[in-house]
Amino acid sequence: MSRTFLLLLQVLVAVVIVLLWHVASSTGLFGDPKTIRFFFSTPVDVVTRIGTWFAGGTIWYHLGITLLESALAFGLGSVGGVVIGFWFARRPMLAAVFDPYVKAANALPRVVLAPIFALWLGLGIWSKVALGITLVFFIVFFNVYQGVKEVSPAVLANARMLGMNERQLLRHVYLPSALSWMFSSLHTSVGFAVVGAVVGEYLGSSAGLGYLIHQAEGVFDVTGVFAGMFVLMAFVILIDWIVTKVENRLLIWRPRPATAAG
Amino acid sequence: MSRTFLLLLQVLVAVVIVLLWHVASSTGLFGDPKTIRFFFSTPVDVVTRIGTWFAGGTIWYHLGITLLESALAFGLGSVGGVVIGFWFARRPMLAAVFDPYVKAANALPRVVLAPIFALWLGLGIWSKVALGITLVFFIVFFNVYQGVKEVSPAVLANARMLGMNERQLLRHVYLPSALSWMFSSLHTSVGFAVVGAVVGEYLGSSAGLGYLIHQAEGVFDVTGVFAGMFVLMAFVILIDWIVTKVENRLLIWRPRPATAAG
Amino acid sequence: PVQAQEKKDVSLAVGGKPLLYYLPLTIAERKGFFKEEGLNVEINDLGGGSKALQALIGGSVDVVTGAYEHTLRMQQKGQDIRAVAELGRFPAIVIGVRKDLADKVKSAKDFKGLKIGVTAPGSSTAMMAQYAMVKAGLAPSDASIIGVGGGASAVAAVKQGQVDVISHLDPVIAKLEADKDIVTLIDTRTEQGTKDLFGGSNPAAVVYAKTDFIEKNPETTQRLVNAFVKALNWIRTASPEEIAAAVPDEYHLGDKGLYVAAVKSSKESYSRDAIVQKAGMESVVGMLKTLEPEFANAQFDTAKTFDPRFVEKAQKR
Amino acid sequence: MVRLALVSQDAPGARERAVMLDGVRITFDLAGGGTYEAVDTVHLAVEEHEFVAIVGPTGCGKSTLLNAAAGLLKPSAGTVRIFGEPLSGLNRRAGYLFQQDSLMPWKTALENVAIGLEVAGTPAREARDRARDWLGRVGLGAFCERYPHMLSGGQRKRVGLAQVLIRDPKILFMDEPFGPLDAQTRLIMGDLLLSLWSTDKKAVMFVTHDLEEAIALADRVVIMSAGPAARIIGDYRIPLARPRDIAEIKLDPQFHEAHREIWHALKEEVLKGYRQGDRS
Amino acid sequence: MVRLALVSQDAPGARERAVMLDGVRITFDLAGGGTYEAVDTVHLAVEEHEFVAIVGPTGCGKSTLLNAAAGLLKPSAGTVRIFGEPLSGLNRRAGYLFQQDSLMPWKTALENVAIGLEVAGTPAREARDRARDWLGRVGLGAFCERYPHMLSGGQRKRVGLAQVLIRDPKILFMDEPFGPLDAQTRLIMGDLLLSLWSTDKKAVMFVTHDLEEAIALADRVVIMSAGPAARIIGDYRIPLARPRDIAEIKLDPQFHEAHREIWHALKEEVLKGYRQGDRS
Ligand SMILES: Nc1ncnc2c1ncn2[C@@H]1O[C@H](COP(=O)(O)OP(=O)(O)OP(=O)(O)O)[C@@H](O)[C@H]1O
Ligand SMILES: Nc1ncnc2c1ncn2[C@@H]1O[C@H](COP(=O)(O)OP(=O)(O)OP(=O)(O)O)[C@@H](O)[C@H]1O
Ligand SMILES: [Mg+2]
Ligand SMILES: [Mg+2]
Repeated sequence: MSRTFLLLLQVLVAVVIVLLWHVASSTGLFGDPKTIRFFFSTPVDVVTRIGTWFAGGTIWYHLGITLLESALAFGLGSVGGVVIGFWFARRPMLAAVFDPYVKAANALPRVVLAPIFALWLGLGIWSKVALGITLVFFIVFFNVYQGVKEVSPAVLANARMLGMNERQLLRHVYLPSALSWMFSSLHTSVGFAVVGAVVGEYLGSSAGLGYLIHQAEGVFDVTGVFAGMFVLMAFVILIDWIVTKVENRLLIWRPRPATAAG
Repeated sequence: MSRTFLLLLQVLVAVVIVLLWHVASSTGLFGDPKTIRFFFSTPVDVVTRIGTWFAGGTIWYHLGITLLESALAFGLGSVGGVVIGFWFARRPMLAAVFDPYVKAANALPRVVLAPIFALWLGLGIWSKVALGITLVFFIVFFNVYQGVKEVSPAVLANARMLGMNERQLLRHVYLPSALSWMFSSLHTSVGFAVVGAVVGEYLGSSAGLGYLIHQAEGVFDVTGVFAGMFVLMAFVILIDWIVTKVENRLLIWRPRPATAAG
Repeated sequence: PVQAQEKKDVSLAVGGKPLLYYLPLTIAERKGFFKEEGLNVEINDLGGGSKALQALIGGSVDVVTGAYEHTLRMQQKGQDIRAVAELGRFPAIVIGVRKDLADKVKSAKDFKGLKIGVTAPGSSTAMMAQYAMVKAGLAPSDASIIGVGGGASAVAAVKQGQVDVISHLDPVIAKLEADKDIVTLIDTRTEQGTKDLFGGSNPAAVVYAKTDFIEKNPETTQRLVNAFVKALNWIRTASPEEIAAAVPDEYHLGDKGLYVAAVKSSKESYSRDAIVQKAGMESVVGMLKTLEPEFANAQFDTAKTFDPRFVEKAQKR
Repeated sequence: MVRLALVSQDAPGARERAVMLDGVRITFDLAGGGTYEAVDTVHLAVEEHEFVAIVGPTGCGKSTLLNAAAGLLKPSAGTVRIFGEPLSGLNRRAGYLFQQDSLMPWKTALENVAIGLEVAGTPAREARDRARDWLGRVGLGAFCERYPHMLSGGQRKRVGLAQVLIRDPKILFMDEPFGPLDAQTRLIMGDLLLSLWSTDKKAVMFVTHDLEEAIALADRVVIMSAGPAARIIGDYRIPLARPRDIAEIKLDPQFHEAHREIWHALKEEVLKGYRQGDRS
Repeated sequence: MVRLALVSQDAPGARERAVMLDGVRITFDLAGGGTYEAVDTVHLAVEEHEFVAIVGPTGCGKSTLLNAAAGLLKPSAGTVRIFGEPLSGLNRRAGYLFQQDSLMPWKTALENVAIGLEVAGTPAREARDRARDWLGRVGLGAFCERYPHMLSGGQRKRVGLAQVLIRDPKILFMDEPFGPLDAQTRLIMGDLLLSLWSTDKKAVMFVTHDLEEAIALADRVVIMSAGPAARIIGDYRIPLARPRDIAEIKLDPQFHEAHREIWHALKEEVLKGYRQGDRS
């Protein structure tokens, strides 16, 4: 399947969704259009709003803040998840002792944590970053932990017999072997990093996309809410695309579905 | 390491944490104890509150609601994630087309979605279940999707040569092979299911632990907030323990770290 | 003698800035009153009033625009917090009943067994609904209190019949009234409605800060209060249309007419002189004592909840 | 012994061809760009009820050829015909014993063997009974409940053998099936294979490094040249009588003659391949 | 040829023992509960600069024994001594070529070979140069940049061989190292191994199914009985002179005599093992 064709299909899906939305918000086909507009706005309004934002230029500032927060949350959270994941996987005793606490921590509603982060880290970007980290960390952690345990016993035994010490095993065996697990979790956590940042902003801040959305929500400005969400999504797709590029580069050694050259 | 010794260590960790908390909230060692109490309450108060709750018996009702919501979110979300994950993994075309949309959907801040779910599903348990599903689904989905792609090419080729059709491959090859990926994601998503339910309750409901926590928060009753969180955690540890049991049962075929019998 | 200004940058927290409840803040910001006073105010919008208070206690912000009731609650928790200016003299909360139940439910007496939608459990909307029930001879637990959130979800809850009664603020009320979805039973946006329920005024939004902060930064506090007093004065004299023009377009609820109508009905609730009246304080204390068992026998020192010096000085200019 | 002309099977009236590789070329894309031509224009026909052994230096393309015939690998050029029909997709009439471990690690030996019958619709109970019987035939009656990681290399291979044979396919591809087995077990397995093959018309393509084994078992021995661009450079018909006792057949002078001739041809190729591996 | 008394190496004044398995027993826990006694009380000593081949029926416990000697598996009873010291943890002085594929799939052939030097501190450039040289010696000079999945079975095995040999360990464990290689390549690899072994004092434990190979290469051939509870049932010193030309040695009458004797002993065992597999 060629790239253009694929792109075409992708665009088609978007067109269908927008069309449905448009029909729902302008005709009576799916219920009272006024009510639908009240809750979902209309595609034209949303696009116009996004246009105004970008034309006005203020959106860049908010986008920049959110981007920074998400990037920090993603970076710190995933590095933390990877490091602790490896550490736990290599220290079964430690893992066994802390296991229930990690699981419990993962179950804390992040919304409740927001005031505590604000207390410790202030209302600046760091409390949002912390919120993002609490989401990203666990996703990456559990996957890395499992990924390390999935290393092929034969490869591991061989590597040990080749004289690798714990650090070298990590670098040459565990890490590459767990990479696909890591990347799988990174795809999930890109989204969650942004969610964390936005929720943090939503719960208390003076800038960022979450702030914009919160402002809009309080005054029934659904157009603003949806415009904010679309900007957000576009921006996550972008980050995820970068992650995918890196992934393909690092996992070049994998067998692709077997076919010979044409 | 014996089970008792492990349990002892685990309890020790809890004791250390509680002790630190107690010292922080009753002496000036870590800053103004009044402020610390305002944000963290004290261990004694929290335990007393939990005691009162269970003695009074009303907590069971709230716990039951939250349990039901979490279980539904976990069940439906993970089944959905598994099914769609498999479906996408086996239909690369479909996956390629919808890929950006799935990623984008994963980036939607769930807090913003809450009103929409409330609109569609009312304020009963289902809007909370939906919120939980939006968290659980993506975590499971991405892992299953990756897990299916990680099937050993040799085993897959062999299974195909043995005459398996697509459905049989799924049952006998993809599913068992992706099981450890699935379970890894389930450990993460147990927590997230509960978070989804609680956040949903927090944003609008008349019962459940999230409701209790929110109510406590509204009147600055930190003791109530922490008591709620601890009950929540205890309860997640319980569900996770069940998941682990099931996992160990299903993954009995795995090589354990090589040692002969003593 | 003009004192030296201790602090130029002030960070302020508010729980839901676009709400009409906090209109004086938006006016002070948009009309440049903070700037005129030489202040650089960073406004942090938080998820709710209680979060704003937590931010203050935690030291993340210097001042808060929030409910007067907070100062009383904090007194019980040993946190010294004082109001320095009153922004709203009436709670501006409206209790309405769904249209199709209007002929059966005529007053708070009839709430027994109904579902009452409030912004959040434990919030002031919830407390007022319960207070109304207690005054009507019911117990606070006779109706079930359902948190429906602040925005569109509250509207949805009423439209879909998931709650029978709603205790809420503008703009949710304005929207529901405009769509003729509810019939108003108690309206504390007006003097009459507030008097009927509380027997007098009942301070709502105030500007408060830690006493520490006030003591250490009297001049900064003064300037802040000056700005708010200016804003209140401006609101008193402006027409609803002028107010609508002064706030950002996004605040217009997607429909300027609706916003103007909402401003019109709320206008009376904004403070006249920015002073919290003694009777109003007692009224809030009464409500707390009625609704919260743990406060039933508590001692409140209302004199320590409001510091009138700054307003008095501001009025003199 | 008859040295066959390459692709000599074009004569009309020949038995129906089970497998026909017609001008098959296989080129791999390399990860860093560039390609590697593994197999160059191979013509090879295997008739129904013919046992063809393929020998050749390591890395010449034997497994690749089997993969192409099994439909696991699309040739870059040429066609694969199975019973006369061009193959597209998987070769559903073949059983394939792979060179590398490919048992399902989550199934016990018994389940691994039974699965081929189960997916074809045999009731589970019957499939298990027959699988147990088959495991007995490959000498693993006591290892039914073992998961693959609890078996030795040779035991895994034999489970794989049972897994393939139990399905009774019309065409058998076997890639070094007896590699990790000791000489004695090899003989037993070879006997088993031959007896199955002879009671039923089966076409077999059998890759091995053991020339004696190839000659003892096969009707024809095909020799491949060293890669890259490996070709078939020899195709020998083995005139030994059937049924054969493969333990005793090595004493037959015809066996020795065949061995000597093929060995000579092969040796040259191997040395060539070895030197070639050194060039870039 | 000398048939050795079992554990005859207890004589004083013997060369230092590189590996000493002293009453080693190995029992596995089975998944469904129960245990399986794989190896029963084995005494085996390998001296410095001694080349010991181990043959035995499939599944008898050869790999298990090597795993124990390598420290990968803790014996249930008995001790393993390496140069006189009891082994605890990994045997750091040994190189081990595993029976199954165990290259790191994320490293190219070159990286796989170089890694053993790199982890020991050799500068990366030098390690790669030497690895390239080694890949040439095993006939894979042109395959340096290939990832393991792009190599044939025999090529992977040879990469594994280079990977182990490049580190120049004092003790070598090799589990069917030449299994997937053709006869000619086997000879070349055998020569390579012998020349390395003879220039340097190395103790070798070499598992193979090819008795000729075992006799051609080894100083001693050890025969194991069929499992369960496999034991060493034969220990033969091979009196052939060194250096040996392994391609020609098969013509030596002494070779034939050794072969016949050991073959006879082995055959019995295999048949026994085969029948045993059938019992539960
Ligand atoms: N995926 C691949 N990409 C590139 N080259 C490959 C790939 N698979 C195999 N090759 C090359 O094709 C050639 C033939 O490989 P094949 O596995 O068919 O050899 P073989 O004859 O089975 O060897 P052996 O006896 O060692 O198993 C080898 O040189 C190998 O390196
Ligand atoms: N993890 C395990 N659990 C239970 N039994 C095992 C395990 N590993 C090996 N065995 C059993 O121990 C015996 C010896 O296995 P081992 O792999 O040492 O055989 P081997 O002599 O190397 O055979 P082969 O020549 O086939 O490789 C076999 O019967 C095998 O089934
Ligand atoms: Mg091969
Ligand atoms: Mg073995």
